[in-house]
Amino acid sequence: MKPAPLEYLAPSTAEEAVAALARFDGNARLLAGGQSLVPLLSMRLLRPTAVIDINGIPGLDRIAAGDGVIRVGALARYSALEASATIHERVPLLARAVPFVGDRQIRNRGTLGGALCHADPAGEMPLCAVTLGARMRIVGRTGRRELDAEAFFQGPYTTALEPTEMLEAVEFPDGASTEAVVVEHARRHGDFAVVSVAATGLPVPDGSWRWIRIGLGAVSDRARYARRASEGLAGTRLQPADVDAAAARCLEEAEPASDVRASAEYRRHLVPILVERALGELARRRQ
Amino acid sequence: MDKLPWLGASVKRKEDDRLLRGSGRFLDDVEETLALHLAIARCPYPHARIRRVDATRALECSGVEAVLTGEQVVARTEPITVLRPFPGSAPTVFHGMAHEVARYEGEPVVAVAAVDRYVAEDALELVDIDYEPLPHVVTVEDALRPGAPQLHATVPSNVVVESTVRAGEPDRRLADAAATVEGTFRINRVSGAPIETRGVIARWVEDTSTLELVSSTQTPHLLRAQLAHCLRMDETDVRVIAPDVGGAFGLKIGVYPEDIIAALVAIDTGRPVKWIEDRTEFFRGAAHAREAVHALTLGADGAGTLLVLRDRYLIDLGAYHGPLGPPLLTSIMLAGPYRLHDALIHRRVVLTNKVPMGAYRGYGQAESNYVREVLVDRLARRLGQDPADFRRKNLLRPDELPYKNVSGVTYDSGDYARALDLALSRVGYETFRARQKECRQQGRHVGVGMSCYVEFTGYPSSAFLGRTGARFGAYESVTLRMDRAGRAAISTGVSTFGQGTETTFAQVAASLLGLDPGDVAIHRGDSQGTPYSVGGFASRTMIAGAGAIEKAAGQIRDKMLRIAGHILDVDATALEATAGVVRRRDDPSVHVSIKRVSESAFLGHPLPPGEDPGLEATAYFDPPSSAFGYGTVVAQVEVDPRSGEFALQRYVLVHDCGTQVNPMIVEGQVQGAVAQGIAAALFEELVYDRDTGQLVNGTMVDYFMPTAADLPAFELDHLETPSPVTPFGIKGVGEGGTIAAAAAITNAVCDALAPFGVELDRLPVTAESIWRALARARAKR
Amino acid sequence: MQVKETFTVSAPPAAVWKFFEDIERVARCVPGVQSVDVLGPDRYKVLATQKVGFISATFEMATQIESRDPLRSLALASVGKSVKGAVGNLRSKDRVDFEPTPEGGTRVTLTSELAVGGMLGALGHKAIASKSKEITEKFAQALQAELRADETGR
Amino acid sequence: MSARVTVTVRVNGRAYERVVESRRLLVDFLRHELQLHGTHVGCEQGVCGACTVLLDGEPVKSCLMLAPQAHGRSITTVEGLAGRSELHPVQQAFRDAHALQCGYCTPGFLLGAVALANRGVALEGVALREELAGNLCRCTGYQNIVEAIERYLRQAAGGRRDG
Repeated sequence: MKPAPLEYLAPSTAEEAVAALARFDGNARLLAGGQSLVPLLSMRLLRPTAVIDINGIPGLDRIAAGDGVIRVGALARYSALEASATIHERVPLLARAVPFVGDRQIRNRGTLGGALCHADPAGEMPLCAVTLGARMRIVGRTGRRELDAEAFFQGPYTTALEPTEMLEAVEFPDGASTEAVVVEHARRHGDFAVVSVAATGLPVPDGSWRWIRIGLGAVSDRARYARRASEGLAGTRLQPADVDAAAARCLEEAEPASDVRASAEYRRHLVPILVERALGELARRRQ
Repeated sequence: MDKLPWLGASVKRKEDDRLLRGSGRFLDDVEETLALHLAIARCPYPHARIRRVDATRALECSGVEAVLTGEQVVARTEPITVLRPFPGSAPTVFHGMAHEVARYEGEPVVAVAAVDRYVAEDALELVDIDYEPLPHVVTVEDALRPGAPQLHATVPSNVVVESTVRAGEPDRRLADAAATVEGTFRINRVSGAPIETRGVIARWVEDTSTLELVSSTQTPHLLRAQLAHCLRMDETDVRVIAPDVGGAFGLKIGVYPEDIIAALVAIDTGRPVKWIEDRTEFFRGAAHAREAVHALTLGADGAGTLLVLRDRYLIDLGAYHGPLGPPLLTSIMLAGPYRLHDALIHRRVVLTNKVPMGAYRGYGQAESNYVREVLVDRLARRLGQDPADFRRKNLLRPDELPYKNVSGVTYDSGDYARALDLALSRVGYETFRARQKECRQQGRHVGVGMSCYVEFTGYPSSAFLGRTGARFGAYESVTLRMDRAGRAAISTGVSTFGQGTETTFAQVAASLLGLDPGDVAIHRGDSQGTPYSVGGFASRTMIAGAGAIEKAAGQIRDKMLRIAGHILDVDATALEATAGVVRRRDDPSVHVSIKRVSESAFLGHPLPPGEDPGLEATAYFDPPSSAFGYGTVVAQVEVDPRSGEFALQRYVLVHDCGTQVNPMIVEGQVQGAVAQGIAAALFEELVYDRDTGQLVNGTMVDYFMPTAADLPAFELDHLETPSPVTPFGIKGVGEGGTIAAAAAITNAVCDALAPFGVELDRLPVTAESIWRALARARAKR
Repeated sequence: MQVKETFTVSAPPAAVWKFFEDIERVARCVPGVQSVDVLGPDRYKVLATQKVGFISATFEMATQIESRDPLRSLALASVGKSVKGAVGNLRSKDRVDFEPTPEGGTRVTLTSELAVGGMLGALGHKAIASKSKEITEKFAQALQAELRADETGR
Repeated sequence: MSARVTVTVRVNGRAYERVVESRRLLVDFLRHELQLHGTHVGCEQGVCGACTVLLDGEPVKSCLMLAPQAHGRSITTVEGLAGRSELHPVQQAFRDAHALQCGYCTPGFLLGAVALANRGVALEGVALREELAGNLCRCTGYQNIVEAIERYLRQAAGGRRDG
């Protein structure tokens, strides 16, 4: 199928982009990487009046460190994240998650901001954002605001963005010495996760762990930070009992649905298995 | 001298150069000036009454030139014929477009022709169609329930045909059997899913009042015959051209509704009309395949001799007979490569509100192999025998061939047990059991599974097909013509869709004419200028095509020798054609080039007295018998019994397709078929929602075709037993690789999980299905 | 997919039935309904917008009352396609059953069978299931509110 | 701001300028505006990779871009690989390894492989298979494609070292 008629705009600043959104009164869509948007246009599941291409906005793809955060522009492509030493060293979870996304071509075009705004409950980028407690920097008609990742995702493919707002950048805490793991079960390579688990934490010389955070993907209507499970692991040495308890708590936080990839029951079955796998891998990483 | 120098040579493919450069010519690469592009409104419901169609607003759109409705199509055309119906089938009237009632989601209802596909799709949104959804049924079990929605007035029970094959005394054998096992198996609905979808361009040629159809098809001549019938035209007034075809796999056989639609719009508008299937249409319009439910029973005596097979199965036909019809080979090949005299096979072909079923590589054979080989393993386990030993004992021996199986077809040749032993030795089966035990002690669950197959390739004869109600013959044909430069050209109605026919046909002709394959051009896939042809399917092209080439080339070669004899003043019987020359067999220094001989033939002089000019022959070859390929797959897996996740660690296939014309191409065919076998076994399934009757995963995003990263490297080996019943001993090879995959992997998983007593009985095999089977097995204990 | 919702109101079946005779008013209790036009006896044109995630669609539907069993049940059938937003088709069969309660009130059972056709239905399969549950729940709540308003107003 | 836009683009080293509807997919632009039919359409859903082209040297799926997005960019399609007579080394490797059958998916794989060579990545085995996961092939079972690309990448790396 082919897209319905649309107008094409290529603003050169975020402000222009936001103004254009307002002008079309909610009937325009921002085009970042386009890897989810364009097929939806082609299938005519979206028929916007206009598409606002933000790829020409300078600096929107910048990756920069400072003030205890790593700030990643919304237009940073997966391939840029893959290639970035800053990301590998200081947001290692993102680096580990990116290879699970789509395929080479998708990663060459797809963007961090696009994936976050698409808010796929099985997406790796929302998973990383909630797991790391990222801050979303949003620009609107009247100025800028910030939101926690957890508040940003509001449901399946639904975010807190107003129709005239745009995600400008994402700030991840500078996790220079943390370890990170992503494990997934998928039906085929690069496919949407049936269940995904992200885990990150700081190994302390005394053998314990600090700041362990676990995230769950594809088991809820949005990416989930497993708060209770994570908080329960304060100071853990990741002994089996702690791991089991965390896995059990993660299961409590999962409310999966059935779809063509897997049933809800099987997703529930996988949650503790993958959490154990992720924490086991995390424990191995300190060696 | 080697008599057939190019037979058995891995000649690089003639097709490759253009395809590698991107200068192949696929359907959508054919650009016509002033073409109209079709977009088709398809019924969004599984079953609906079409109360009203109003295309007024669509016709008013700028750029829209024509609209075609089901009412017009039904009035102006005949229903689609069925090439190979199940004998005794009730008819299901299937037109190019639905009128009054649509019976599957995706059935064409209205077509809009516009200057461009984008505009046509815009206009489609303005077509008003008033649907009244009707009750639907999307499983065979539901279709058989009393009071089930009825699809066709001609088929009150939703069963288009029910029939039984009986051999020997199955009931008595079942009563006598020391051990019997039963299983109910569900085979998934899948798609051949070529990367190029279907497509068609129709042109009305005013001067000659003829229709030209360019179509991405495997069977130009059969498509022409079916299309002419639908359009109430003479076959000779229709020309069908197949360009390069981007994969077909059985799905592109015969006429489809869109061929008819495009033709009608072309006739109405006088302009070329193009329709390119998009992928969302593809999953709702191109043939689906394989879906069936089998209730199979096997019985053996206490020593492990297979005694009897009983199968009751249901084929899910979808809403109509498609252009080809449901698979007949399922029952014909149920007995497989085993010695078996007693069988009862009861089959029903059932209607559901789904896309009509068609062929997919391994048509019917993949289905019967899966159910039989999985149950053979269970039977061996029941008897406490090793599955390899059990098979070896029951496999037909070379000295028992030819052997007529319980369904009446005759296996020609081969050494079935040798293929099994070779495959087993590749995975070190002798020591595997010990390793398996060690692994289990370490908590690792590895397993090996095997699956033996025998494969029906080609058709036995046109007479055989006639007896079973087919509307086509078993033959193939070529016109072979030399030119003045001494090169040859073959005209064949077979189209090219990846199987390497251009190369292998050239190899056969070159071998017989004393030429280099590079000197043999292939003109293919055009019904005009090629003799009547059947087409490329059923692993038949090479067998039947080689026979036709042999006959035509024989005639030409004899004439070349006579002309050369005249030129050289040597008796023709003393000459041979080889390496570009005709020469004395006993004195190669006496020779004349084939170029010179050809020149004489086309100049008309010098020629022997009474000899006609020209070097051209047309030949038809009707194979007297089918050839049966065979082989064994051995798969090795490791399974995580907690999650059900598994890894396919090794995949070994040993096969025999008789004489190999081009071993490189044979290997490629087998690898590709293996990948499709594994795809259907582990990944793919077209899922319908029972409540809404809709296909829930009709996109490439949700239909899980495996990527390179999802498949292991395959380990292939082959035997080469020339068939005694075909030209050059060739057996077909296109399909074999698909046949044994599902059973081998299923058996490997069950073997790995034998301590849990796991039995798998549905496809695809997924981590979740294994987890569920584990849960069932645990509950049983 | 089928969705079922049951609730009880204190008004007797006769009063509830009377309310349901006014289809336009009933239709306005369905979330997303923008307009209801009378096409003929028991035939209506309904315009409604629904949003699931980033996809929204406005459907134009022909709704017909299929059967009436006074004081006991009412059955409606709707078929339509989207006129704005995502391309798609929609059909629903809705049934309302009324049962007197021992306390003199009415137990109302809504049964909705919804199918969305085309790519929208296929892609949004799961989301639509939860959406239709949500719509039915909200419809039930709105009906209760209207019926109770009638009661208190009387 | 318009439903039609001017697209100026370099394809295989040659400059083109066309006015097109802004909704036109890049793959349709290449195939039907520029008549470069070597780039194929397999799904328009961003899965099969048959429409892969190089955008400023990196493989992308041209069914996932609107034509105006290519404005000012440089694109390589399969037509840009070989000279008039000689095949490009990756094409030769495919021919030698029998890495194509129907040939429909082939251009996408070729361009992906060329991009790998340009990046100087000599992948093999599983890692290479994962790198190729954005291209579906239905004919070959991938084995010969993997072999052909392994061979080509080794050769390309060797060539660089020697050069």
